[in-house]
Amino acid sequence: MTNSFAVAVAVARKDLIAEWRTRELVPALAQFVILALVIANFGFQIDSRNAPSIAPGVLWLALVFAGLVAFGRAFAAEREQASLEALMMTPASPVAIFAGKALAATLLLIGCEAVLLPALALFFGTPLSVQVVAAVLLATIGMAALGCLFAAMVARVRARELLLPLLTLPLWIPFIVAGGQAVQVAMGATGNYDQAMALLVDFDILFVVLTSLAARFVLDE
Amino acid sequence: MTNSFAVAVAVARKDLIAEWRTRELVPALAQFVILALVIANFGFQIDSRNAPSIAPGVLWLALVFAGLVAFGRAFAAEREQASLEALMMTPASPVAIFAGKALAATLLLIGCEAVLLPALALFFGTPLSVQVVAAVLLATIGMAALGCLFAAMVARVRARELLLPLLTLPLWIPFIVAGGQAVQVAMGATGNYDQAMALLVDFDILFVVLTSLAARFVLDE
Amino acid sequence: MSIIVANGLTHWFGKEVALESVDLAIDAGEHMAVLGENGSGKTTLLRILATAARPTSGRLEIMGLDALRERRRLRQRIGYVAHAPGLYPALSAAENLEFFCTLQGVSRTRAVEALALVGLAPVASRPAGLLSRGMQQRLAIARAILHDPKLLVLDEPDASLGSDGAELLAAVMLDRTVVLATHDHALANRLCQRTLTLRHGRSVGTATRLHVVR
Amino acid sequence: MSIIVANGLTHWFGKEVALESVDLAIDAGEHMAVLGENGSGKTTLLRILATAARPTSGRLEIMGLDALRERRRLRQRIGYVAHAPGLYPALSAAENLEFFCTLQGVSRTRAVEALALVGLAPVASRPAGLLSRGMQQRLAIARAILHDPKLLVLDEPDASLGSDGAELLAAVMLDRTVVLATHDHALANRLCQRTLTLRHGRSVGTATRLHVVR
Amino acid sequence: MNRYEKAAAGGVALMLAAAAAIFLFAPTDALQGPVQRIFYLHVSAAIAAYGCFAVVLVGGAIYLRNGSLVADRFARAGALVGLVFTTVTLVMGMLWAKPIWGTYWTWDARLTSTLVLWIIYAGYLMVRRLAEPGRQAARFAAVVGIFGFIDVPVVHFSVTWWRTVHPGPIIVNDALPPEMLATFFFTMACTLVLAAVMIGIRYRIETLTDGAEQTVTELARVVGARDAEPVN
Ligand code: HEM
Ligand SMILES: Nc1ncnc2c1ncn2[C@@H]1O[C@H](COP(=O)(O)OP(=O)(O)OP(=O)(O)O)[C@@H](O)[C@H]1O
Ligand SMILES: Nc1ncnc2c1ncn2[C@@H]1O[C@H](COP(=O)(O)OP(=O)(O)OP(=O)(O)O)[C@@H](O)[C@H]1O
Ligand SMILES: [Mg+2]
Ligand SMILES: [Mg+2]
Repeated sequence: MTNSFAVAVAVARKDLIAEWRTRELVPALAQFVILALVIANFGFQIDSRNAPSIAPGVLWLALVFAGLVAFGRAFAAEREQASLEALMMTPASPVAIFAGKALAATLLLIGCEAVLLPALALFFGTPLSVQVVAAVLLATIGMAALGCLFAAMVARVRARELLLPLLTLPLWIPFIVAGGQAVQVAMGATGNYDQAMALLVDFDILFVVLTSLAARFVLDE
Repeated sequence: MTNSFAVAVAVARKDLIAEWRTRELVPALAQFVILALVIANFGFQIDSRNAPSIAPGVLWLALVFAGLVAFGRAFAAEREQASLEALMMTPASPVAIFAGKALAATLLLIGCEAVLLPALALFFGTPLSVQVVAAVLLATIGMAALGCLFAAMVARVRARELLLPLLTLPLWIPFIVAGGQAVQVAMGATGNYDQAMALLVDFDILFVVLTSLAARFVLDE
Repeated sequence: MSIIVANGLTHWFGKEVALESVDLAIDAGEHMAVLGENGSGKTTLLRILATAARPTSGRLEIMGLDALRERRRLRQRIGYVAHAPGLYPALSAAENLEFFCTLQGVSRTRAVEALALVGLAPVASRPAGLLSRGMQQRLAIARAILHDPKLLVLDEPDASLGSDGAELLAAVMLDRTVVLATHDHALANRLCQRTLTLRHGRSVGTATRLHVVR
Repeated sequence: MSIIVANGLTHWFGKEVALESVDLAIDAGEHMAVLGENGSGKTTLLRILATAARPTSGRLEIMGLDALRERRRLRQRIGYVAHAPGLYPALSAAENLEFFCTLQGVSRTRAVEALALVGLAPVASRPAGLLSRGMQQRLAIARAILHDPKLLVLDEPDASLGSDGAELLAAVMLDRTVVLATHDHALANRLCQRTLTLRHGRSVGTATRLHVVR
Repeated sequence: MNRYEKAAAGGVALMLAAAAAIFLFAPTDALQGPVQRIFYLHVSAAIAAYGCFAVVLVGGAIYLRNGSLVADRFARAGALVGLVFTTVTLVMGMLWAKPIWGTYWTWDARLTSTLVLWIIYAGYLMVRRLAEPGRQAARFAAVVGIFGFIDVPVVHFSVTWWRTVHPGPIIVNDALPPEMLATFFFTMACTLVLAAVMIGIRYRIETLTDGAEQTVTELARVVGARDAEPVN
């Protein structure tokens, strides 16, 4: 058997190198996120009064769509090149391969968040505090685990662009609810920030564990 | 030269048959749209008071993302199978081919709207009137023309999933603004419905004409 | 009369030259095989001859028309089989061909004939995506002759055909001008009167049948 | 000693049978060619032997292990070249191989050796997506031997190789047990001691070299 | 100093002169104080950006008509320079907005449409980079440039079409004191010259890049010809 840790790192490294060479994902995702803000603005007629109540919703919508694209892309690319089968034909552990891909996708998504959060602060005048960043990052972990799991699953299925949101979104709801609450509180609404964060941590642990157990069945088929 | 009308019909027919056989797009898109409504529900903490002001925004966000997927898919599928080149190697007019693909994608998107609008009425309690439907359909025409043009373009370019929103969304804004206003008025806000609709018609004409002129340059390359 | 006249065809991919000043003159009805090692520029040349790509520089005249300008007119008379079959996986074999009949502006009965010719009649109603590799290749060949083109451009059409592949190709090439890329020298010798050998994108010699025999 | 023992391998795609009760026994070091018309089930059989697919029914033992259960263990000792090369287009040829070295758990020097063996050393730093069809095929072959597998499963590896393809394959197959699907009877005859011919998914006879000669 | 260095030096000198006029000649605004001096460059940069995007539009249209490489290079140059000036307008505007409106950004029609303008031409440059270099990139970009120009009138008329917090037309309405007006026109002239110089230099760079590929072609032909084997 090969060293699982080395495999995960190699897979993540390969994905990040490919992204760096082609610079496909991050710049466009970042601009896309800003555009989502612009569209949201037109849809909602935001003024300074209601911005703090709408900003969290927009944040989560943008994050959800950026995440769907980032995770979907991670496995779709392997599928298009038929390289997923080649990966699976090695003795490397499917869980390690999965972890590597999830790691790369998560780092890319965090790259987008590094654009999204300041943009949100700039355009909606909401505070960009440590609490907001912490809540978003915590939610990202669990969302990434789930998103990659289903992305791996749908990559081998027809109509993956469509099945992915369908499978992923329902299970992301806990993160959107808890994360949304945490961000709203951090932006000035009343509520219990610590409780929401604790919930996020619980869900993170639950889904990361479940995902690493399930990864084997999804990939090795 | 071949009969352009027959070509457009054949292309549209082929896409619709393939969709009917595989049932990839419409059911999943419809479920996706409903899920987006659910997510919006959690993100925005909607109550009966602010529903009418938030519903139009959610409608347009969902429509925009569904449209991006539908149009992107229309040409991405041809690209993946390398059949776009085979299409272009026939003497059929590129504009006719483009028109056929745009027609099929538009019909599919309208299929989604047939789910989205009732779902919106159900979830948000907003009225489902003829005026709302008319505004959405008018906006769909222009959005489809633009969306398909850029989808055809990015299908031949690296990073198509990302370039598509980037190019399309800025030019969809007029439809989102005018359509959004029309829908808001139709849902009870004050404003001029007829003026917004007239604007939509103007933009439809402008973009359909421009697109049919530009299609040649985008496809014949 | 020459059907293809090419002068100084050159193609660059970025800083790599894939084809360098290739000259050609192919007569009506002639069958020419393009030989050469992997990466010698065969596909690049064939794509240009089929009007699927444009050369970086050089002149190309096909059937008396400027191939860089009159692409649509020429495509009515050219059939091209590329590396990838380019079929619609959800449509059946017959539907794929019928669709391309419409685009070519020919009668749908051509689809039935072409299917029978390439031996796919038994699987006519099977979705193209479920056909084996060789069957897909046959379907791509059938598509290339739907409109009865004067000029056929075949890029390794034999690559995945079964043992009756040579006869099939001979039937398809009959009465047409053909440019055929292949690695199979025996096949080239059997089907073609002339060969053109490429090396690093340059023509290193053409030969007529007698000289090719090993 | 038999490396592969298969009993009654059967594979259904929906209502179509692609492989029907095929029995096999291949000895260590033996080279077996799988022949047959397009759609006769060669790819289906090879995918099963490479553990890339599971048969609908039947038993398969490879190197003494149950191939349906111990897939990961077996994959350390099997190299598989499929129809599609399955490379990362943005990574260079060398990077592709180095990446798979890590996944196979072998030293990266293997990548350099394999590249040289398939003749891709001059284009080692070119992105795989820009290689020609035959070069990509060579890269896929190089990848299949990185971990020095005991068993090689090659699905039409000759399909797009240049005229030195036969020697390359001979070098790769040396000292290994090999199952090779091809349409080229001459090649099968040259490289393999045995052949298995499939027709409509059924084995219609195996032969040793002497009988195959036309 | 060659032609381009001279032009660049001239452009910089003109901008310094404009700075002098802005800070020494123009009066301080009674209401807003010194921040109002942003106005001169803010508006001039916006108008220069419109000009650049017009170059993109016309260059693209000509390219689509007759495939003129010159037109395409001008379009390329115009997009990049226009994006720079749009950035200047945005940044200047945001710096101005903070003291006057108390926030860097608000969703005002003028501001939003300017941001969209920036995004459109950033997309233009991405298409150029991601499409296959040469004909395809040029054609695709030309189409984007033609569609994208629609936003320019939207930006300009946004203040009249919608109710905005951003000031409406004041120059055409003669609402400025003569010194301010003079300073503005001088700055605008200098900025337009600078934009023209930048496009010229960028055009030269594009020509050289195109030419470099050509030279490599020539060079390789010469070198290749030497070691090519005799044709039998
Ligand atoms: C990020 C923020 C801003 C952006 C993106 C922006 C954008 C623009 C643009 C594009 C123009 C050119 C309009 C044309 O001539 O077509 C313009 C003009 C102008 N801007 Fe701004 N602006 C911003 C902030 C401000 C602020 C804070 C002020 C002052 C309160 C201001 C005052 C003006 C004035 C006075 C003009 C000239 C109007 C005329 O006579 O046409 N801008 N701005
Ligand atoms: N996924 C699938 N679904 C349904 N039928 C399939 C599928 N894959 C292959 N088939 C069918 O199974 C049969 C055997 O296919 P297979 O690919 O094994 O043939 P093959 O011998 O490799 O042919 P070729 O020489 O063309 O590569 C064919 O009739 C094919 O149409
Ligand atoms: N899109 C591309 N970008 C860069 N280089 C390319 C591209 N396509 C092909 N090449 C290079 O051009 C050269 C010629 O390629 P081509 O595909 O024409 O070869 P070929 O003779 O068809 O080879 P094969 O026998 O392997 O099919 C090769 O070195 C290849 O790497
Ligand atoms: Mg080739
Ligand atoms: Mg096969």
